[in-house]
Amino acid sequence: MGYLDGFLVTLKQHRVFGGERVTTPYSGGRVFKRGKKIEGRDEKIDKPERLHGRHVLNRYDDGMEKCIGCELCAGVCPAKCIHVRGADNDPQNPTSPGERFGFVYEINYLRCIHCDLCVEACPTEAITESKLFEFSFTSRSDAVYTKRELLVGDDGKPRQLPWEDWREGEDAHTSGWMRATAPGGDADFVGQVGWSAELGYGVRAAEEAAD
Amino acid sequence: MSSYRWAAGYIDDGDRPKIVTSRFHLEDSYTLERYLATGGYQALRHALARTPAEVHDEVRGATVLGRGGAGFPAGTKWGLMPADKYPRYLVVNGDESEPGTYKDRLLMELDPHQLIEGSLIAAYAVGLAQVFLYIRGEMPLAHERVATALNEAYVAGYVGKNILGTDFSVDIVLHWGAGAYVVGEETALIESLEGKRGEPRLKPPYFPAAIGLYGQPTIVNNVETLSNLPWIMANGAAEYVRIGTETSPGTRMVAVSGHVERPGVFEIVNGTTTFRDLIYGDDFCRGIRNGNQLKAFVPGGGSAPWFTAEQLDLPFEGKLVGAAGSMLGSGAIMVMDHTTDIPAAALTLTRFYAHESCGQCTPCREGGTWLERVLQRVVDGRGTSADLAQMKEIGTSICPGEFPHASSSRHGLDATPFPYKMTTICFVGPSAYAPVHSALTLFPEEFAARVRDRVQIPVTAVQ
Amino acid sequence: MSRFNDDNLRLAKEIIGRYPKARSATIPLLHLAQQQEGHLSDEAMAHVAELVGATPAEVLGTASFYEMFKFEPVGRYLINICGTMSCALGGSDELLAHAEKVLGVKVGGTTADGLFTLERAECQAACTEAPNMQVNYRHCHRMTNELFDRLVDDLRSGRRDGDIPAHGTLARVRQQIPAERAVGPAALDDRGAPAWLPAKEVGG
Amino acid sequence: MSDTVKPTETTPQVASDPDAVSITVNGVEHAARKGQLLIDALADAGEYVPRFCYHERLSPVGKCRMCLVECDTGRGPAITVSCMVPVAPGMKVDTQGETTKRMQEGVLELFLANHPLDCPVCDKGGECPLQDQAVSHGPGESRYLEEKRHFEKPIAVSDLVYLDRERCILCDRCTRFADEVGSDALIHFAGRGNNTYITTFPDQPFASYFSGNTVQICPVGALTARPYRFKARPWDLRQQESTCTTCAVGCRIAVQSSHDEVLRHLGVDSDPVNHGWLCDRGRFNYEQLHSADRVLQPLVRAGDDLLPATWSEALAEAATALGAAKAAGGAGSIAVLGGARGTNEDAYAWARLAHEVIGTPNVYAQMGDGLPADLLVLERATIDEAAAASTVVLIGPDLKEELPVLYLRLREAAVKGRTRLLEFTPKLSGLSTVAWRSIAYEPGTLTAAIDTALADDQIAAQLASGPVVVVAGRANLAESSTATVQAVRTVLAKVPGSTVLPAFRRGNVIGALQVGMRPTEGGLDTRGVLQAAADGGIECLVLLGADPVADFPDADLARRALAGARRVIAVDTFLTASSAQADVVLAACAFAEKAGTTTNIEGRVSPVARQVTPAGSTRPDWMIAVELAEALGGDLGYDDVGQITADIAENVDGYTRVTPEALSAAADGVVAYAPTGIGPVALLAGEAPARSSYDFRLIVSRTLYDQAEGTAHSPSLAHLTTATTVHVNPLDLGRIGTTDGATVKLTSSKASVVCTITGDESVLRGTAWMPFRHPGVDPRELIDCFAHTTDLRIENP
Repeated sequence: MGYLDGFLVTLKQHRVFGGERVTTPYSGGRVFKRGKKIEGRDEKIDKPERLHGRHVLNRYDDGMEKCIGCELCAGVCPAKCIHVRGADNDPQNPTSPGERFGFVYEINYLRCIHCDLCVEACPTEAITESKLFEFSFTSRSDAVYTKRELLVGDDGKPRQLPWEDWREGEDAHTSGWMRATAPGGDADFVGQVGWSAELGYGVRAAEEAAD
Repeated sequence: MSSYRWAAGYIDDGDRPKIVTSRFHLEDSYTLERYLATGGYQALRHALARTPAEVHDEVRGATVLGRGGAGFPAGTKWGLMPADKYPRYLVVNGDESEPGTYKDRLLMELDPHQLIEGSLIAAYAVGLAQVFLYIRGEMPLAHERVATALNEAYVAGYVGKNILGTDFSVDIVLHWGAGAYVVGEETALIESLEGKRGEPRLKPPYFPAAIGLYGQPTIVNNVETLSNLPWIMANGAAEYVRIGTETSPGTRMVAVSGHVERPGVFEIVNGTTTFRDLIYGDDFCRGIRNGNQLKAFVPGGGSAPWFTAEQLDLPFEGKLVGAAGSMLGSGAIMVMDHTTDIPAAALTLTRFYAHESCGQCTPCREGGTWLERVLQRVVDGRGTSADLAQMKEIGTSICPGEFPHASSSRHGLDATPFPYKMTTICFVGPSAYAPVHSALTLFPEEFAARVRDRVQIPVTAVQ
Repeated sequence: MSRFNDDNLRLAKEIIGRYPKARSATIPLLHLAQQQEGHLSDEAMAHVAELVGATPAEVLGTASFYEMFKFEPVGRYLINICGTMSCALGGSDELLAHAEKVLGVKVGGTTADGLFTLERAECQAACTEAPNMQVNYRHCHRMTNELFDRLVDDLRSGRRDGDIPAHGTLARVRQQIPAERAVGPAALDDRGAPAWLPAKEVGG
Repeated sequence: MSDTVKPTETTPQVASDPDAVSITVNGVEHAARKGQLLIDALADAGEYVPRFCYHERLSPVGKCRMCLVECDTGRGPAITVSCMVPVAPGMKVDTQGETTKRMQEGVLELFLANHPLDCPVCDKGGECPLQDQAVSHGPGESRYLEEKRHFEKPIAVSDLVYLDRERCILCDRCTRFADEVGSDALIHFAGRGNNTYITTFPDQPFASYFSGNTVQICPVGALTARPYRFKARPWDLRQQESTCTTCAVGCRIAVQSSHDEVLRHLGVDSDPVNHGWLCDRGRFNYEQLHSADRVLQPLVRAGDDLLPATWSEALAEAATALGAAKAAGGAGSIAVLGGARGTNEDAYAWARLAHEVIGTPNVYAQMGDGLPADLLVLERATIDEAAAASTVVLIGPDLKEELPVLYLRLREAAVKGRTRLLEFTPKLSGLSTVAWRSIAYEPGTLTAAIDTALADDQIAAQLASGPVVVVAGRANLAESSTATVQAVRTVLAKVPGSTVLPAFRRGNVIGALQVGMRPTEGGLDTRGVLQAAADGGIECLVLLGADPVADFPDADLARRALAGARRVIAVDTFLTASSAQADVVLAACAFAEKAGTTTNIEGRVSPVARQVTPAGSTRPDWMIAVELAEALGGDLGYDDVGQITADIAENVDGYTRVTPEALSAAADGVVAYAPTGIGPVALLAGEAPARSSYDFRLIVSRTLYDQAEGTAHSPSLAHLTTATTVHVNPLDLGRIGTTDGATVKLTSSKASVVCTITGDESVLRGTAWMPFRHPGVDPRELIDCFAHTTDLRIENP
């Protein structure tokens, strides 16, 4: 199929040309009427349970950072939007358990495709995705989230940036993440979904495998 | 000397030929005076009157099987040295540590001159420039007796420069070990003697006879092997092969320990005495203690796969025992009666070999300890049936393929003959697995019960 | 005082002189150092290394391979109770439990008075005399709880000083090679067959 | 017997090759080489056998048991350690069979039993043989439920290497390296069985010049390099092969960088040169690239200050200075010193600039601390030839300190018994213990010592027994360099047919000299230039990465020269003692920031790669030469470095084979023939005076970790330099009436300094040794570069 042929398919699907649109316009939960926002109806619609939003870097209960700076997330990232540098923990005042911690951690959201491979690659469940994707920015430097923006606060809640539209209770849904391999690495559970536990939000039971 | 019984463990009753223990009954057997009075150093004179080659032929003719465990004929071993490469060394292996074995200590404590004379005969026969007598460190009495004997022998002119006025000159240097079972392996012994960690060398490609101590041709002989030589020189190889069987001539020393009425060390005729004689015979151990039943016995030192009552009538002969699925090793029998807790008994041996692993090759270092830990868990009543399978898996990582075991009509098993294949450099790794394999194969029900009931029984069980 | 004293240094040099390569004397020299101090200090190992021409790390590597070398001070009497099969079948576990109770220390521990260190050992080549134990490597056969108690009493009161020297001293008799009788070490570059071998017989 | 009919020979053709051994690998016949180890023969046959302890450059030990295969030598299949067994005719090897696979899986599971599996935080993760082979040959999962071994970690076994005993698989590679190759058996196994671990002796760290190699050969992450620790992961490193220019051995290295920052050097196994080994200085001095002290842009003097300038300003300033100098004193009043730091291309462009555009004959690449260039025209030996010669005559410095990897090669040759070393040294060297004969001489008596030695029957017989290679270098900076030349000439006269391996030390000094950084007719060498400058005869002194104030053996003369030169232009990476005094500083690129070629001691030309963007606005030396020529109204005609490489091949005597094509085709570089146009140096007139019995004869030589700019600006190495003390034989301490560690006064004909004294058995009685360019007292104050030797009086202050 040539380049133009592909474009033709898209056009044919459009209402104007008699097709059925395959996507719905998304408004971020706000309800509009003729281009104007209706007051009092400013709420987000429910998102799928497995939606991948913007990332957070988690901490352990004692406040230690989970990130060990291993760069596996950066290595697996298909969009090459993650930059990590490790460093030696100060034994007297460690940032994370063990010898190594994530000294630099940056995600460029102009590139991120929210594929969640970083989350799957993470050996310590340090990086997870929240449900938040109502965020936009007007400068490139805002789009590059550093450790300062990504790391959750001492309460385990994500930091809310001015251009992010967080709603009541949404910050509690940062821990629910899943991956295709069981967290324990048990080969018997390969292919079955497992849920992690972090910051006291509880563990969900492993989902049954489809077959 | 109150803590020592001077002839501890040695039992001599019955009318058996004595080759190496002929002086054990004498209170002062270890003195030069007594040795000379009982024909000592006459064999050396005989030897010096002949050419070295004739002496070598005599020893070769006697087919003295090595008494260290492998059973390789000493005369043949000597002949493996490359021609024209000098100096050559003799290392006397007195690092006896195999569980159950205990004969070299007696030979060194009770008749050190016999060993010295044997070493001199070997040195003369093959042109050895120096003899190192390596004695296990944990045997200070043996060390004192041998040192005294050597000092006497030097002064009397039997050792050192121009022995007995001939141009035969050789030094015997006494060397101590410091506690490591694996050093009993001949290449590890050489490493240790070089002042290094006693880690066995890989053979092939090189055997010590070709490249040994300091890279020179080296003979490593066991204490008992060498102690036979004076008798052979004095009485002739023909006389020697008249004792015992064709394949296993002479006598050998056997220690029988464990649950028998009268444990002890015996010099037996090679190849003819059966295990039943040894365990039940009046001249030997006189049966199981308290009239109990025999459950199992280890026929040849801790490394050997176990036998049960079914194998009692086998003679103490290397080839036959090998075919039956075990080995004679260094001449030690350990007897377990029916009260013995088999998993716990196996653990005592596996723990030994895990502890004594030198650590250089992976299967032994990791596998031995892993076996010990799993077995410990099973013995402690915390094991699962997966653990039993796991132990066999670890075993096949150390010894791929079939592992030898005895036949068992109870379990409908035929014997798997010796030897085994192994992924390790020396026999310590497989030895850690041998007791586990024997116990699991011959007594699976005890492990099943242990895993099922999760109970703990003391190793000695009923006294 | 960790390096060899003058007497022992002389002895050490004599021992080294018996071997074709000095490094072979490592273990005997370490025993000598342990005899002097009761255990091996870093300084002693460094001195041995100097004498045998190895690096201290090599001497440490050798020393730590062998069980008899102790790197920390141990009691005057090192009690080793054998736990391998024959002795275990003969009741060594019970003996060990008794010893722990009597001495008031666990395996590996040293009594507060510095007299006894208790260890569990592997086969001591006295399998027919089970259960067997050693005090400073002197065998004690067919031990019972009563015999053990008596032995400990004897050791405490010094009644056994005659036959059981303090830890470190192995044999009280040393080999002495009279100078006029000594052949000397067979040097490695001495490539000829020994004098008594007829030339044509080489090859053995 | 006559009635026996022999069947026709059907042996395959390979049998006709006397060195071929036919083996069967998984049913397929393969011709292996005689004496080859089975593991290598299998690799040649395309069957990679997993291994951990086996390393081609170390003796096999067969400890890890990973390379077990089933091999049938006619007595049925037997388990065979493929790294220990040489191939034998008719071997039938099975690397794919059930037993082999079972063994590999079993051994790997056992390896992983106690391994912490902390790959995400391990520097080796991603390039780890244990990881790789666990995937390719392992069982896939571990069933080890027991508690793993625990050790304290990480342990700094040296200043540069960390040890993690939990990850260690006890393969014996690092310990074997330390013992067999590096000669410092300072790390060793301790403990036994399951408690075996690697250790150093308490308070005696693995302070080897070669400790970094153990990190590279460790098959797991047990040994990691402190400078690289947690800096990057293997998958985000880019790498190029290059050649180290820290010294003149020219080790092949892989330069690795991430995010435009050089983070690691690895040794590349170049058979003729370094066998994969590197010294720690070459391995870790990449840190200088990112030093905050780098000169990142041109500087121009304004009064007492050097102020940043644009390139056009600085070049114009430099051109003006050169023009004014030429106008004032003619081209002969301009001198260009240096060039050993850069590439051949840099040196060639500068040589052309100096000789053709400026027109001066006063050009020299050495700082008076090397040997006269006429050594280069002697019949040359390669490193391989030296390491295979029956005798190597060492006349020169302690190679362990100056050319560490050459030291490794010669040590190996000596230890393996291939080569006998006949060493003449003023002080015990790293090779003295393995030398066949180590002859110590007092400075000033070298030729006499050689005469005496060569008269010895045994030595004469040894020299006559086969090829002889003379390794010649500068043993003593406090002695005239012509003493060495005279010594070499003596040996060559007495042992005809011997060849010379010049042990010059500075990075590309041989390349610079060969491509033209040397005086033309009537030109001055460095000493001559400095003397002329001190006398006011130099209008403009150009320092091309040269630092005479810190490097020239006679400190006083160098100082006076810099003060006396009317204008000074420096091309440098750092503000050194000399370039800080310049009027114009042109900011130069460092190693790994520029491409080109370099020439090592044997004349081997190999490429240097540009791996990262030059720091700041720095430029390569050759580009600066081109632009300066342009500013002076000339045109060298180069737009890129490749043109210069081609130009060198075309125009430089001896470099005809060294074309860009030949270089890209040869993995190990191309050996350039020596130039012929260098005339013999004149020997210093007269004899060295006898030493009075009250005096000590001074020896000054380099150590590996001195205060060279590259070392001093690499934080991991900088602190390894020790303060200067004067070393005398312990027996001489009493004669002086002092004790070890006390302060003494040293007086020579030039100056008097106060210094701490150390008793050192490697120093001969009657001589005193001081390290060159160490912090504290500067021994160069004592040296008179016009004298044969330097004598000292040592007394209590």
